[in-house]
Amino acid sequence: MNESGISSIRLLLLGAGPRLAGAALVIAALWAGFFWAIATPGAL
Amino acid sequence: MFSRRLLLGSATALAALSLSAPNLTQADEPTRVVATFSILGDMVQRIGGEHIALTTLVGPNGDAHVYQPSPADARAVSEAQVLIENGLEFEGWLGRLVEASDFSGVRVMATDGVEPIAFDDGHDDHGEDKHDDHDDHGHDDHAEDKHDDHGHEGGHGHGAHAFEWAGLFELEAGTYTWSFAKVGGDYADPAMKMVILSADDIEAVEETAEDLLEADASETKTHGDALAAKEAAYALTFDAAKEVTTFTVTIADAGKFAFFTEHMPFEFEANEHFFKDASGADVEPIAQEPDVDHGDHGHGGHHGHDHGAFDPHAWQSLENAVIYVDNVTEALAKADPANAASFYENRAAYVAEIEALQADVVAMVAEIPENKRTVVTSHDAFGYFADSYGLTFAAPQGLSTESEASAKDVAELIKQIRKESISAVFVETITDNRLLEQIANETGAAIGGTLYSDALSDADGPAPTYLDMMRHNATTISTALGS
Amino acid sequence: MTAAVVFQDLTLGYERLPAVQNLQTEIADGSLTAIVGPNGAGKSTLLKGMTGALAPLAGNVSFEALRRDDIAYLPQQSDIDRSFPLTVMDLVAMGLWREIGPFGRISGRHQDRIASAIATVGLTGFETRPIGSLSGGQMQRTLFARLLLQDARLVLLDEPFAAIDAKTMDDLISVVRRWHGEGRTVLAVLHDAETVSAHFPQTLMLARELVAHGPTEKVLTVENQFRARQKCEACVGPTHTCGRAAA
Amino acid sequence: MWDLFFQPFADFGFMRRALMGCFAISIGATPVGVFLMLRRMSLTGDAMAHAILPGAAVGFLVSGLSLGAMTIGGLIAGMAVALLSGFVTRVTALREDASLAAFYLISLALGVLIVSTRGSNVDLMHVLFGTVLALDNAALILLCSIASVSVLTLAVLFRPLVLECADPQFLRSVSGFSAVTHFTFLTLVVLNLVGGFHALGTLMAVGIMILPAAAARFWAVSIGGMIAAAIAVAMLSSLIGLLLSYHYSLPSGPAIILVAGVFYGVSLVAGPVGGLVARGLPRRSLEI
Repeated sequence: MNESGISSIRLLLLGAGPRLAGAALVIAALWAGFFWAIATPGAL
Repeated sequence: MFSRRLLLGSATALAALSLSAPNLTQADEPTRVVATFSILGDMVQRIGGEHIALTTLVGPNGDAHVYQPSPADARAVSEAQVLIENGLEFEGWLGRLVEASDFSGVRVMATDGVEPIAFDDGHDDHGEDKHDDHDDHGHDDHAEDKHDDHGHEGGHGHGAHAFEWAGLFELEAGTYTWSFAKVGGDYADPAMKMVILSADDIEAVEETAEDLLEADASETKTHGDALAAKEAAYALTFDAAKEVTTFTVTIADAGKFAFFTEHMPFEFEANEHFFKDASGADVEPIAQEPDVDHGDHGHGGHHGHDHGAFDPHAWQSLENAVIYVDNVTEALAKADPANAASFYENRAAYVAEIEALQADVVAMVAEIPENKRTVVTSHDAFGYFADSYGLTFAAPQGLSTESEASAKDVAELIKQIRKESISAVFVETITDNRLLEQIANETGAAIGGTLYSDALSDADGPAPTYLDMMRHNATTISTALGS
Repeated sequence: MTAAVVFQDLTLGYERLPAVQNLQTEIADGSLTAIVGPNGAGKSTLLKGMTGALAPLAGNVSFEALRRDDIAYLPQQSDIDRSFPLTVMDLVAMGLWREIGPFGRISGRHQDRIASAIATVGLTGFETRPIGSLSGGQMQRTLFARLLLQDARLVLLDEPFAAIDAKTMDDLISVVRRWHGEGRTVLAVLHDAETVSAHFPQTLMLARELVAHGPTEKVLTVENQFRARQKCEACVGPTHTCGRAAA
Repeated sequence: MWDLFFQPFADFGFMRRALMGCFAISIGATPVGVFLMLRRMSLTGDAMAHAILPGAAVGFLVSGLSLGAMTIGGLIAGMAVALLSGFVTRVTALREDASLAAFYLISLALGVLIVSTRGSNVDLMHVLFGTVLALDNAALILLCSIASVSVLTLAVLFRPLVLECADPQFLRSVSGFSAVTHFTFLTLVVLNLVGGFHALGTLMAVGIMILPAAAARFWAVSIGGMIAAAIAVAMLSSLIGLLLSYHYSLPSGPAIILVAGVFYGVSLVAGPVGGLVARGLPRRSLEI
């Protein structure tokens, strides 16, 4: 098997700091989406 | 499976017959009756009063669409003398329950004689069609029409005839087989009379046939005997030891023949058509009486009339309630002739209440401005209500609570609410109202109240009886939309 | 010479059926010991008992001045999920657990040590290969690289040379000898008598109970092997479960 | 283009909520699904889904269609089954799948019994089939919170979790994290299934957990890449499924899961990592 596919993200080698930072980014995006979703519709 | 409606026809006719000769078994103890769900149960209780012991399978606030019977239900059904169901495929689970419980009583479909609303998929079209239709007729006329129709087609009319069914067949010379099969382990009746006459149409020989059937003289025939077209009544007795009792019909000369039977031949159909020629091919009547409105019965076998094609929520119209009540009354009178008078008294009182409420509801709806008569609910349960009172109903969910809404349905409903400036939507007791609450949220419409569609409330609720329920629904709708 | 491991009347087993009975002996600190015995003699069970994965039914095993992470254990290959999407480097890097734990980062210094461990077992150039694509020999080299990084005082190897090619075996034996040279205590379950005699100064022969323990040339005798086979058959019953001799 | 893809979300709040609810599940549940798959525990998700059902049902009986009661009930039932089966596995020779099966069946039967004795006729399976079109603020907050907790926990426990899956013996030999990791992971499974049933119903929630993970197997070689691919597949399935439901009047839950199923099928055939097409191509030798 060669190195095809999505180039490997070496999560295992990352320390907790970068992992948490990544998680924080994802969570921030998620909650941003949440506020977008519950906002009263702009275009009617 | 044969048509339940036809079975019912025979039951009502027999009820009428037994009234004229009330010398059948008299029971001291109350008749055991099972009704499938709370609304029906309430009606049955009103008619039966203290003379019946009623079991209601799906109780208050229960959803009969998706009900799962318990062994206790099976026992209630197996002990029941009368089983009253709504029909129109409302109780999809009932067939299995009846089979599993060895039910041997009379199965009555309360919607027999109701003009069912065909279910077409867009709820919008559905609602609007009804609306137009309604405007053409006007409220009261419409109600009258229906009631009269019922008088002809339903139970009353049959009592006048000594036969329950007549069929005209075009036959070649030869032998034919007329069979009576056990359905659910028993013959629908132990015996019946039959007359075969050569005739061009049924009406020409109807009187002759009635005279023959009513006369005491008859030839007794048993399994395997031959029958011929002649001026005589046959008393056919069915062989309890056999699954199927057959008679040979011998036709000497080709022509048209009218067969008059004391009971519906369909109710003796297990898997096979009741009348076959020598080669075993089904022979269908070219005309029959009553001219049952199942055209497909004669042509395409006995399945698939009301398999989900009709809206089952027929009780949502008070006009239909009268039909329900009549069917129930006749069934009870047949099962317990000794108390028939009491049942008919109860019926009269109840129908008077229903008619009074009908007038109230019509008046309440009339107060709602014309352009506000759209009612949004959780599931499509109010087709008959809409039909009767000139309202349009819309719902994200289909006829059964089991269906799942699509984003398109929801979006269209929201568009409709916005376009028509609908101010209130209504939740239902038995369904999951989260979707409707979201729709209200999104459109700014208020929750106008809780409607009772498929089940009554318990005793402390606002709709413990059928009449309370109808009044509650009408009041809720007119209050929310009338302002 | 102090003892690294002391077995005191140790009985190990599964579901009350003892696989190792009343083992009473000591493993000297810094020794290189082979554990031999017929199949079913309880060799792997003994290693599991030493890692703590299996609680003793009776007696105990004690380590002189050793903590849990001073012990490195190489299980039989079947215990690892080879289909798991890990690279050689991922797996080797986990040998640093004692230093990085669940949360620590892998520093440049760590990277160098990973690279050197991979080089020691001759897998340079294979760092990003998924472990699922490795041959048996390559997999065993990878695991040895991880053991190297674990830097353990006591190394337990369960059949480390089973089903691998001769070249790999030679390379890995030199790793084992290097550990021995560094003063670590090494215990290896083996079944090949030649390997044992050639490279392991000490031997512990097991047949559910201790048969013999001491210098390899005194333990690995025909007589002992016969005794071991007899003991094993006597207690297990059906001969086919332990029919093969230790050599 | 705009009309096809964006108009529904611009016009309708329920579409935006549905999309975000599905995205939250994609972000929270899918990585858990990847680990379930890698641990060969894909069917565990299904078993756990059944295990939480009675708890949620009891919650429903106690306080109706209440988000809180059903969530807490589901969590309790799911955790009880997870812990008991894990405990039994660790102290006896019974394998995890067998003990899990035993406990979830007991849990299911107990739930049905409780429901029956309470005499409610409302069909519970039906009630428990949430619909993604009906997410209110509370439900959406719950879903986003579960996803957040899930992502954070995975970030913290990533390394031990990988080892617990790939080489549990090694993890046990180097640290005491094994048991903690295992039970934390099971908690995440339960938590995400409980969240999922509000939006998709219990069984559909298993679908969005497992199908994208199975598809991702054919796209990535590393665990990180696999998680990223799985989340991408799950989010795309949610988006496409919702749009199909909007434009073609299909029920939304099944549409989303079926789109994920199509992704799985396509990946199976065309995925670059071990897909059928990739397998058919000649490979260069990789032996030394």
